[in-house]
Amino acid sequence: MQQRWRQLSLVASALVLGLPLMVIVFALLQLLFGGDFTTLQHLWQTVIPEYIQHSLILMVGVAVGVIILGVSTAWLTTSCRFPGQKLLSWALLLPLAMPAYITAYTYTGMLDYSGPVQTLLRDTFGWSYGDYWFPQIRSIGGAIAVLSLVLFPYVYLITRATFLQQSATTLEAGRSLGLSPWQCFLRIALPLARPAIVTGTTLALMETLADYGTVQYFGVTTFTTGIFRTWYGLGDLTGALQLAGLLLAAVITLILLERWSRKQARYDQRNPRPAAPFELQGGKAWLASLVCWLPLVFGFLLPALQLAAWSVERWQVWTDSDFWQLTWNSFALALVAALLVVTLAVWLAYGRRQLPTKLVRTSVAFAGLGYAIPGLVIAVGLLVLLTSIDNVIIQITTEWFDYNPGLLLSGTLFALLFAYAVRFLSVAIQTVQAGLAEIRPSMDEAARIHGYRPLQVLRLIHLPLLRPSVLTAVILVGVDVLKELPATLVLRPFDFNTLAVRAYEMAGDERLADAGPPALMMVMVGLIPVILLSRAMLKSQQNALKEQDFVPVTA
Amino acid sequence: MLSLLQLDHLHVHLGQNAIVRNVSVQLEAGEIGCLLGPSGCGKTTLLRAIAGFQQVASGSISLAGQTVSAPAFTQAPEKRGIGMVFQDFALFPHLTVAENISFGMRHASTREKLQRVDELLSRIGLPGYQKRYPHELSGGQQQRIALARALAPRPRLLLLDEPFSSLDAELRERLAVEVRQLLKNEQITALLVTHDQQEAFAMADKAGVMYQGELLQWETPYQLYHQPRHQMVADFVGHGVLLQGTVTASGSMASPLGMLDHPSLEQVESGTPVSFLVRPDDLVPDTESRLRGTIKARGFRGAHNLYSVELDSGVEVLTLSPSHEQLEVGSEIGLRPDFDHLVVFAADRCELPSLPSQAPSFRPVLPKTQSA
Amino acid sequence: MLSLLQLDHLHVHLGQNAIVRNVSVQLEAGEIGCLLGPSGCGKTTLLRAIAGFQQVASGSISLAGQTVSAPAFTQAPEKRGIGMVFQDFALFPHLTVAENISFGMRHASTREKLQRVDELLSRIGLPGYQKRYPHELSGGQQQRIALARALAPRPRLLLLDEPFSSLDAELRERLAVEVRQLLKNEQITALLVTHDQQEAFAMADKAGVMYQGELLQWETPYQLYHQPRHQMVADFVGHGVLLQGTVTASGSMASPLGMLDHPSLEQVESGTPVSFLVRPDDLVPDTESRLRGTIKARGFRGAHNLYSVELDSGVEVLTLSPSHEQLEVGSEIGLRPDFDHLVVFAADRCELPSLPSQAPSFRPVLPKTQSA
Amino acid sequence: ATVNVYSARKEALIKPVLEQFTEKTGIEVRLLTGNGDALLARLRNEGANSPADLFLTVDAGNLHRAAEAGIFQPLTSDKVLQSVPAHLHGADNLWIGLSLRARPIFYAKERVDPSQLSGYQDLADPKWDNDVCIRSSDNIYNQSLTAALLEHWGEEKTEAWAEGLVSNLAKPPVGGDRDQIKAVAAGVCDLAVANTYYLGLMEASSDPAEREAASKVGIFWPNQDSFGTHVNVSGIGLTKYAKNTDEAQQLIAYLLSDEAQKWYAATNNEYPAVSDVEWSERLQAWGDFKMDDIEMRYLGENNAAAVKLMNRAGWR
Ligand SMILES: Nc1ncnc2c1ncn2[C@@H]1O[C@H](COP(=O)(O)OP(=O)(O)OP(=O)(O)O)[C@@H](O)[C@H]1O
Ligand SMILES: Nc1ncnc2c1ncn2[C@@H]1O[C@H](COP(=O)(O)OP(=O)(O)OP(=O)(O)O)[C@@H](O)[C@H]1O
Ligand SMILES: [Fe+3]
Ligand SMILES: [Mg+2]
Ligand SMILES: [Mg+2]
Repeated sequence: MQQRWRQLSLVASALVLGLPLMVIVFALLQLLFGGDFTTLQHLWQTVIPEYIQHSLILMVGVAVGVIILGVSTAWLTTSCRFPGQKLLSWALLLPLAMPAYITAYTYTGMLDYSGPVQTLLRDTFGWSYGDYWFPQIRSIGGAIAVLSLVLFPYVYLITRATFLQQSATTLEAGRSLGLSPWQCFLRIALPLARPAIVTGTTLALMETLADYGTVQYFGVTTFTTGIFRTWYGLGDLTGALQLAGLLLAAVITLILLERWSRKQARYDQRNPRPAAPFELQGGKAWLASLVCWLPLVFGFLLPALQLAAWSVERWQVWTDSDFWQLTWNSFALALVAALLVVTLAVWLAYGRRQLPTKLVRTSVAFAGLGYAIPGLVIAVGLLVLLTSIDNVIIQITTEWFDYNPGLLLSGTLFALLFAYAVRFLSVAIQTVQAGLAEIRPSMDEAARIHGYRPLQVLRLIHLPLLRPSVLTAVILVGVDVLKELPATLVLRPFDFNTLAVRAYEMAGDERLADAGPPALMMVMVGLIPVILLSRAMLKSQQNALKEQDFVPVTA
Repeated sequence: MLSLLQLDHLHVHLGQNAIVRNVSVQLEAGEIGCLLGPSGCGKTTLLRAIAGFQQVASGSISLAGQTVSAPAFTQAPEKRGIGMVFQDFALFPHLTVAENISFGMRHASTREKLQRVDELLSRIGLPGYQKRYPHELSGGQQQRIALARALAPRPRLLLLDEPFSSLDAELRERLAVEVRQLLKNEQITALLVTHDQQEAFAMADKAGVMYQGELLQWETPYQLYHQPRHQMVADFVGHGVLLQGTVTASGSMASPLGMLDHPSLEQVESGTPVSFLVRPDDLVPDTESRLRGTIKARGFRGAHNLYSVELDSGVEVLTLSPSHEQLEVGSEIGLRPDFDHLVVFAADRCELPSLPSQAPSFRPVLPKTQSA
Repeated sequence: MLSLLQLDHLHVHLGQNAIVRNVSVQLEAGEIGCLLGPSGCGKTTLLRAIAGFQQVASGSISLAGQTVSAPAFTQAPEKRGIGMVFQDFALFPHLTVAENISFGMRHASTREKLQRVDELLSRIGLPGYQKRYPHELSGGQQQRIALARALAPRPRLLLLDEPFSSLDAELRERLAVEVRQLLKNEQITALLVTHDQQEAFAMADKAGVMYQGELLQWETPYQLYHQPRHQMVADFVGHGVLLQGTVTASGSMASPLGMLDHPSLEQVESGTPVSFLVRPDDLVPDTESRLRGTIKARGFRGAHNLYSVELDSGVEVLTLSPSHEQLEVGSEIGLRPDFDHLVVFAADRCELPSLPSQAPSFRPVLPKTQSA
Repeated sequence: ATVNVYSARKEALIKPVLEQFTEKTGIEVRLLTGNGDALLARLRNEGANSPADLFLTVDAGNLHRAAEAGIFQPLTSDKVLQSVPAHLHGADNLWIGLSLRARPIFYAKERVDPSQLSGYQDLADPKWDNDVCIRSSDNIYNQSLTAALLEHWGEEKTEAWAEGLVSNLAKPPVGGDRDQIKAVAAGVCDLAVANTYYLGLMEASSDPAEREAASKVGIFWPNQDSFGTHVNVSGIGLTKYAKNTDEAQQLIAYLLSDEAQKWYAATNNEYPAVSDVEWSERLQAWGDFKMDDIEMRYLGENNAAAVKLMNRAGWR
């Protein structure tokens, strides 16, 4: 009986979070049942093949990029010791704090034909344009590079959390079967971290799919640019929603394919003894350092320096009280949203673990699809939903109480928080789920047999064991909310601005220097919690290792 | 009086497979039950169903008269008041030994907890280990902590899944006695899975053998050993070999061991082909005996050697002999049958079912088995 | 010839604690060695040091004459050609049974792998389980897969950490024989940790008992049982009770069991206080005997009952009696000493060291132990 | 009293003038900025309960869609209507223009003689093969330009023009307007299409490199002999369910006042919608030119057709 209620509440909360997606599904259904094909037909004939091609290239490229960058850095910083490893282990999150389009702007500024690099080349060698070959930064390759640099921390963070929990005995079993540490990594650690890697990559890809700013700036036409072109250019919102529906269908197929390929395999390990790290020396240590520093330098330090330069140029802003108000708005919003979203995610992910019925699993999966859909589309879906509820409320209250409360849901921060929940739930759920998969089910059972109810078990057993994953989720969602733009633009109330909106408005008018201070502030606001939380993660890792003595096998 | 634990024609499925089939068990309050059975026969699955981790496909589970599991209904595990020692220990890696043990004592004061932890730790031979983390313990030590954790809250029913498997013989025996005492003192009913028949015999009030999901017999350990109701039980418990014979006259049987006389044969019709159980201690080495064979293999067993002997008729049997009387492999030996109990089955039930998915069917054995 | 495995005064520390102390072991190629010892004495730690997962604090480990571990040097585990069955199995949860087993066969062709997997699966009694995942197996099944995985690549040295602990007696025995055969066939040297003395006796060419990090004796199983060099060994192997006595004349001793004559006492000076080992099979129930006692407890052990008897002198001893001769607790019983081997130690070594962190010190036993 | 404004024009480009209005009249202005289409969607969904009194947006296309969506009510004040030329009114006076942005051709002063140029049709002339830079057709500026040409030239000619333009491109249509101007300066192409205010921003930039680039390009005002240089509009309308109609009308009137027009146009180097307001110095320096006085609603009506046409022509 109680189980049924629990199931019902899970499904209900998942469905509520998935409601804005319903609007898209509805548009698609409309199409199926004798809808208007003219827009889609035109698009099919002219641009969609290209959208698909570009989107695919972009996704494959970004997937390869984030996996290489994320997994290598995660493995090096967890299982090896080398100079700078501690600093790097949290600093590698930083690229995430950088909005992708800002990074895109900085690199374009530097590497474009009119930028300092090419100008210098021309001036030094007396070349003019066309005399020399230089990679075109505004290209699909450039977009892949920039998105990989900015998004690899997803893979890094989530994979790192599982590497930290990986059992020593499993790796030792590999070595007793004749595998070198490197082979152990490839054949055991990597496949075992697969849910995490896939999760991180899926998030990066969903973000890529939903990205508008970067690809648009780089002139790469993708499905998402197509959606907006259809909406803005053709003035056809339904057509745009239909395209979004196709996107959604593609994402669902992808996810299903991956789930299916995992089959029955499980990833929890029996012995929780964490693995001993390798002490790297000499050339290997330098190489490891280099491998970790490169993505940090290109993904964060260079763009941040550029931002800093702009900020110095526009120093007046720092004395503006408006600007500090923006900062506070952004920070508070990100914090509240992150806590809210992660709480929801834990509730859903844990519920799914406890009651893995088809119904619950499907509805939770559905609630987590929002990340792949461009934020603006979600915002519009939500708008339709919330305003119609609001209108009903207003109608009722005016009729019965002769009182007009105004737009309670759509006109307040509620709408924003709701939108963030829909959009970023996936980030949190997937991160938490990757962590949960590492906890043996017998832990749950051992706790319940002692008379604890599921929620108590969650508090006593799972949350402590999940700490790295939950903190990771908080960081990811927080930083994402800080950067979030389209939904914030559409749904925020009057006179409420955030750093992201300010940076975007400036950058959108190609006033890059003015975009510098808010972008830098965004990075800094994101930075502080990132450092604090990753400290906490590091500490929980060390706790587990405290009494443990290592075999510092020199690799 | 109501039984504390009652399983009623229980069936449990994992995926498509029927893992537990038609199991009925009764345990009175305070009794200790013991499940034996080959690896993979469904013991753990049965315990998990009792604990409430596994839905039942048909039949029911009752605790103190109240149905807790039925096909459409599974009471939540935390409401059952059951303790469990998991086969893989399932210690909480983030909690110390003391925190692990006191985990289930939800309503106890800190002092009570401390006291109980101290008491249990010294009972299991690990005093002073309060502050350790599970990964700082050896396998056997972890297992003992798991045991202590299950005992600490004094559950009304305790399920133990091979709780002593990682312990050395001496400790295991001592602990079995301690635990039995503790269970009896604190009036805890227990169901124990073990692979150690000695342990089962030593601890259990009731015992049973599971085979491919079915519980073949559920009686006292003595009955299990001396009056097995089923060939599988006879075969599984105590190293038996089944031989063929034919009853020739009332109380007499022609067999590879020669003519055997036994009161339990009196009820069997003359001419019936039967199979009967021969345990190593049923055959005594005797240089004078006419029954002779060749030693095929010798195994040192501490106090005894276990010899595998091929009789002249080609039949292989086992026998024990004190280990300082070294008999060489290949040498001849005389054997004297010395049956205290003769366990006889209908001969056509002699083949063991070999397909894992095929359940053994229960045909009643022809003569009612008896003990002398 | 060089030994395949040689441990030379090995010390291993975990954190501050010296877990393995001064262990020296030698195993010739193709031999099977067996480690016994109470839970937590350092057996697993020793195996892990041999495998290369644990640094040694002093002493050395050599494989076929080549030093692989020394205080400043640890050869990487994968370079040692050692296989290991882990106490907690450590199966790869993301791989199927077949993939797990063939994991270490890196240079084999797909066909070879398939064949080896099939062969090993049928040997361990799990044919057709290729496609399962570890979590779809019972505990005992998982353990057998871990065994097969370690056997598959035919390592030159195999370390087995309680590889049969989750199996039922019958399977365990069968498997022990199979594995022994396989090891001998494939010329694999093996070091086995087990808690089952029967198993140790059945499998091992050499055996030893570890106690609090020290290896007390390393000889043949027969010597371990009948000629223990240390009280701890005597105590640990085969259910012994140590009693006090005084040698009165050449070959004779006054003891709680009365005057005992035994050739092994001839070398001991008259008047020496000694302690000697009494195993259950050394005392035969005999209604006529003058040595009498009261039954304090009875344990059913299948073929036998194990009785704990308090002699009139207050000393408690154990004895065995066939299980159908039911003697009641509280009743009187007569016992006849029947020592085939008499194991005698200096009397002052009678206290067992009780602090876990305190090592037993080895004073040579006074009379050289002997067997009759 | 307050008035609530939804604005697609960015905060920095409108907030100061609104603050001046508040100072003058004491009427509080609450502002919500955002993307034009998204704000429109919000307005539509909020319906009668929308708090917005005014909707301010850039581009004729957006204004047209807003008018079509029926969220505006006609403006009635004669003073307001008369201060702005008729072609900058929405149909039925549903909205009114506030400023104009011109989209001429830029050329490399070093390499191009402006006398070779005549108008937008040159961009498709094979003579300029591999010499033209223009941004993506995703951009509303290009969509409006094409929509205007569609009205002037008809579908066939415009499509041929778009195809010719695409084949003349010196580089893929990427980057913003400023990038096209810079590309001309860097020698990537000889001609570029961009809005003038970007040149203004570059001329006023603190970065010497930008100022230098700006100095290398000249403005050519196309089609002075025919329909004139393409201009687009930013405009404002009174929402249908406005609750603060008076205040809103006061604000519109203020935005069309001399003082506001000057500032409003000058901050972004746009041209004032009210004809007799004096241009800023920079605009005067660029010179006078003939603006296309096509009725703005055509830009909106033709927008979808223009996008489809560009899709077909392969203009990405
Ligand atoms: N990380 C550690 N720090 C300190 N002591 C440890 C640590 N790990 C294990 N020990 C101790 O080392 C001793 C030996 O452990 P080991 O695992 O070798 O025992 P074992 O002989 O294999 O026991 P079992 O038969 O129970 O498996 C144990 O007493 C254990 O408590
Ligand atoms: N998820 C599953 N799907 C299908 N079969 C399963 C699954 N899990 C376990 N089994 C099978 O169920 C049977 C019973 O398993 P169970 O764990 O109850 O055995 P057990 O009697 O406890 O054995 P052991 O003594 O080895 O622990 C085994 O044969 C096992 O292979
Ligand atoms: Fe612009
Ligand atoms: Mg089991
Ligand atoms: Mg061990």
